[in-house]
Amino acid sequence: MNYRDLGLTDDEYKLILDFMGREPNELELGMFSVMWSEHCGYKNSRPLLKLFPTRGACVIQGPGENAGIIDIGDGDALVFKIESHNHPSAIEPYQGAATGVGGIVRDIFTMGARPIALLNSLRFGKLDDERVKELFAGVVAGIGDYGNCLGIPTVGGEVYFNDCYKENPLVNAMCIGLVKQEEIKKAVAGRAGSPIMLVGAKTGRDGIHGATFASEELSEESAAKRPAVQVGDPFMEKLLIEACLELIKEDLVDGMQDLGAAGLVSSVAETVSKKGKGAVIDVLKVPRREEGMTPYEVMLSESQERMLIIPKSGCEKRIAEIFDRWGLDAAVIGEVTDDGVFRVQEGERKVAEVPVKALTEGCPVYVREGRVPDYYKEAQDFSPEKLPEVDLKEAWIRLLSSPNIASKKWVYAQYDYQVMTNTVILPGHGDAAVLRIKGTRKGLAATVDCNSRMVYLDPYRGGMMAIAEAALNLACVGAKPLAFTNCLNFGNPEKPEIYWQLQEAVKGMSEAAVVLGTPVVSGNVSLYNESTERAVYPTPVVGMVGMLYDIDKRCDMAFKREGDVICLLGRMREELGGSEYLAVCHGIEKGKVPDIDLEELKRLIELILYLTGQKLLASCHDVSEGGLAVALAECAITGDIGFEAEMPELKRGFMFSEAPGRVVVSLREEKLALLEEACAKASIPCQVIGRVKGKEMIFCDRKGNQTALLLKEGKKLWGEAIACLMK
Amino acid sequence: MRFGIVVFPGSNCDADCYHVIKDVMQEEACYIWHKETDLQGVDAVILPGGFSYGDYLRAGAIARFSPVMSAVKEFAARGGLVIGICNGFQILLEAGLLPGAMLRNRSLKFICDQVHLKVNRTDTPFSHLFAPGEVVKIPIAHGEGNYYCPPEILEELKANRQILFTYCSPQGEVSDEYNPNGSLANIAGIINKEGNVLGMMPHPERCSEEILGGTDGFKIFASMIKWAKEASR
Amino acid sequence: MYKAHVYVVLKPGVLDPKGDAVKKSLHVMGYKGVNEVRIGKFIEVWLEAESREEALRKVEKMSAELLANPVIEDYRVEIVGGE
Amino acid sequence: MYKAHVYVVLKPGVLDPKGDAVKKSLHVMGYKGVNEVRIGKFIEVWLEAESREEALRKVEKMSAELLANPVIEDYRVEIVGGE
Ligand SMILES: Nc1ncnc2c1ncn2[C@@H]1O[C@H](COP(=O)(O)OP(=O)(O)O)[C@@H](O)[C@H]1O
Ligand SMILES: [Mg+2]
Repeated sequence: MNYRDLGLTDDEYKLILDFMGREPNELELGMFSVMWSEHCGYKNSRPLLKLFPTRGACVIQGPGENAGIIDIGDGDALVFKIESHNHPSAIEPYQGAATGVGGIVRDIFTMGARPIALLNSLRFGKLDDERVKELFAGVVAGIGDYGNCLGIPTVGGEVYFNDCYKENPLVNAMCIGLVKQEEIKKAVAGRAGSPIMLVGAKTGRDGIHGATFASEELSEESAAKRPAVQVGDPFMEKLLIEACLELIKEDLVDGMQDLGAAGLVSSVAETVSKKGKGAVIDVLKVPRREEGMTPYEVMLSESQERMLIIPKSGCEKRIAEIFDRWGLDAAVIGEVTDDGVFRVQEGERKVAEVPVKALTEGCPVYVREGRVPDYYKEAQDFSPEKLPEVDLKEAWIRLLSSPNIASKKWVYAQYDYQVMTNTVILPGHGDAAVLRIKGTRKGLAATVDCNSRMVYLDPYRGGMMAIAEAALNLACVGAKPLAFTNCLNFGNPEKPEIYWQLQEAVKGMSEAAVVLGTPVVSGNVSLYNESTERAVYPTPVVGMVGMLYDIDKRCDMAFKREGDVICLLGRMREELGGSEYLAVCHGIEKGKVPDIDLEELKRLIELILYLTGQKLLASCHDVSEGGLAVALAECAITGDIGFEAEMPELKRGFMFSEAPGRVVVSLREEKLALLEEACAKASIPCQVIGRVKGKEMIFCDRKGNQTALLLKEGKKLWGEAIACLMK
Repeated sequence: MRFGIVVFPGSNCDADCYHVIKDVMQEEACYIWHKETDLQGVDAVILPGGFSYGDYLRAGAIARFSPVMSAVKEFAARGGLVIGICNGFQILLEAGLLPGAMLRNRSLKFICDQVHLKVNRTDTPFSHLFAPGEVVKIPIAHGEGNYYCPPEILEELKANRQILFTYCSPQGEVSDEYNPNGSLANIAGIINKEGNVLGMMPHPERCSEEILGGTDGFKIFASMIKWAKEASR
Repeated sequence: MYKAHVYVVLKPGVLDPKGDAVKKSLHVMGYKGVNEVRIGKFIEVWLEAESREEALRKVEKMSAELLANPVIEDYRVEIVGGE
Repeated sequence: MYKAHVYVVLKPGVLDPKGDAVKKSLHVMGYKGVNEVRIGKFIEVWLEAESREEALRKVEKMSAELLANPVIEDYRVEIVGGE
């Protein structure tokens, strides 16, 4: 096999020769190729990731482990991470998405945490295409079936449709776990001579070179190259979760590591490399599903539902008992050594010998040059002023039934979001999911966000916006934003325009994260999301987690009572750049992305937390896709009660602007004075814009002009749009 | 009163049921591992929801061969209270403790939602705290909840008043429009002839606390507790 | 070792939501002439047995006990290879 | 009208969690001699066609397009009755 076929460059091959001091054999070359892939080695993204803030009072574990960890008080911690499974899902949507969930869940319980919530972020082409519908249906079913079987509630997510994802759907899954701080486990093996155990599914020829594959553009060839798609076994994973958490409760292991991309190669290397150790693995001892597997296949297999266990000295027997009780086979496949060398044996025969550090830290890093793409300037110069006027009611209707805005119930109804009986703000009811933490007064909130059209038009502002929206969403349910994880889904970074997108987006995200005090604790990078036609929109998905220290102070978005006052917190703004309105009503994806005043946003978040803390609000919802018109309609539809809102003027700018940093709240009239006082103190503009009332949704101006929609009609349009398209 | 919650490999509502009994109902609860043959002297048995053995082959098909199931059968035959929720219901069907079988939802999709149920009888151990004809709101979450039985069995179920819960509108109207999964006769839950074994697809443990948005499920557990306590007096 | 095929089909009269959905999709795809589709299981079992007859007996028994649900399904067993 | 049988099986080497679970439970039930179980689909299709050959061609095509997932499954078609 030629190194170029494995995705290695001439320079990289030279580097390998230096490390080895000789020509590598085929297996050794394979080991380098998977470890030095973008997916495992982050060779294009590492320098950029350094821009992210990673420190903060709550951070227990930042990036560098299987998942990040934050302190939530009382000795508890949350463990979370998001990960992509884009390429496998493009080929086999059901299994690709299912195994994506399986992978991220393993990253969480590997750290010793009980997985308690799943979220996902999905992107597809438009729903007028049969293949896209298949992908969408398959991915949603795959995510649902896997998580449902595990009994981990899928509590939140986002779904977008845009032509740029037609060939390259994005499937990102996030998992959150809860752990007692003293039970946290890291993937470190410190003791030479300790056995290395492999437990879970038998090893087959699944997804060999998945890691390399995930780092290449999708082409005709990749379909043929793929040996076999991984099939997920959620039942096996459920057994693994229970058994592994028992090992941790009984304190039986030194290290625990999941097997993901690059299989045994990566998990063994990562486990031993941190303490400068080595390892010897005998491939004959690896339980196999198929006959005649070569050492190459065994070492690089990406069979799912497997875990590596490094037992504490003397605990092997007890470990075997626990696995046996759960019906799992554990095999000792090798041991930790002291010499920093990764040795692979096939029985007596040595088949590979590579310095561990060469695989991990040896991975080259590329600092690339970005170039501003041509489309950027063109998009900036665009002005919506010249566009023809569209009837406001007509526009409103089209927005409510746009799949990007419409209810996602078709999706989340396939997810068990209530198992574990912790979910107190259900999907579709608030800007973020809220879960109680049993036995405490606390609750956690989580959300995933990214408006990739905005990121495409202006990666810097769009990146900021992703962080800003996530944080604001958490505040809207009454949770203090604490930290985030992210998945950078981009095109081919070797293209200067794409690298520029990546660089600018990370800068924008970092800047917002610094101001808001929300560090990154984990993440994942998925590059080369391109077909021969085009790259996806740059999509840096942000998964943010926050806390409610009193779960009774939570707030959802539904209007509650006839007569309540509706206020807009933040300025009335009219920018339409990058809006769903432009896309849906004019077929245009251009314009200046509205800016964000981060300091003001920070004050707004604190203000909302104060207001929810005082229980002043009946509902709270941020203004995002579709602008005020959609935000208010969502509050009304969810609460099943109408409204009348007065605009300075009835025009599209006011109704459909997606300028960030704005929130609509409703509250009892007698509390208005308190609200206004608090807003003044925070110097956040506050404006009474209407009232909750009746069975109609009405926008009017002072002159008596109206745009109105029956609540029932709005509910039908918004509620059934996706189901109708999927019929 | 002591509840035994059976744990099969793949059960995943076991901890939820434990929480409801222990923390909400303030009664005793214990887990019973599927390999056990002794029910530890419990007063009632819960077969919880989940995906026992992954629900591979058919939902509940493999679980019914677990050693514990013989003990559960004996317990039921002696008149002990047994409630199977969701996957637990499917297991009761496969084990023949209740008649019928489950098919895939007619939408072919897993459904997680809130539905309304009509309580058809209030003279059973599971429902005597409801008002006659009461409509309750309760969550469902299943992919195979489409109840089926041959026509003669359905007649029998009706004749013996074994259909305890039927899917209905918020106002109590029983019609196809309010049938979430295609179940025969809108069946959501049935009891055995003797009335001591209940199988239901909806999840009462998910609506037994105000914070979860409803407490209609509470009444089912409360009914069982009151019934058992009165019986033992 | 023997190899058995077990065919598990829904009993006549039992609704087959999946089969119906597939039929509909086939119609949409242009296969107008499809009148009915029923989806069952095709199970392959490899097992040790003393004789073909014993293999058949065993697989019949496991089908009745586990592989098919008599309330809704019928099954048929075939020994297709072995010894 | 013709009747076709379509046998859909997982490609060799593709994990079959269902088959594995069934095998394990057969062992527990005492069928120790069972070495492997693979679970596939058995699809019956009734359709109109001009001839047996056309029926076969049509069902082959719909199998490739819809009934089997070519990424992980193989299929075989048989015309078992008809005209
Ligand atoms: N975009 C990102 N932002 C922050 N941290 C990241 C990002 N991408 C990757 N990381 C971190 O780099 C480390 C390696 O990631 P990865 O290879 O995905 O882990 P795993 O092997 O567990 O899948 C992890 O700690 C991860 O959290
Ligand atoms: Mg990992």
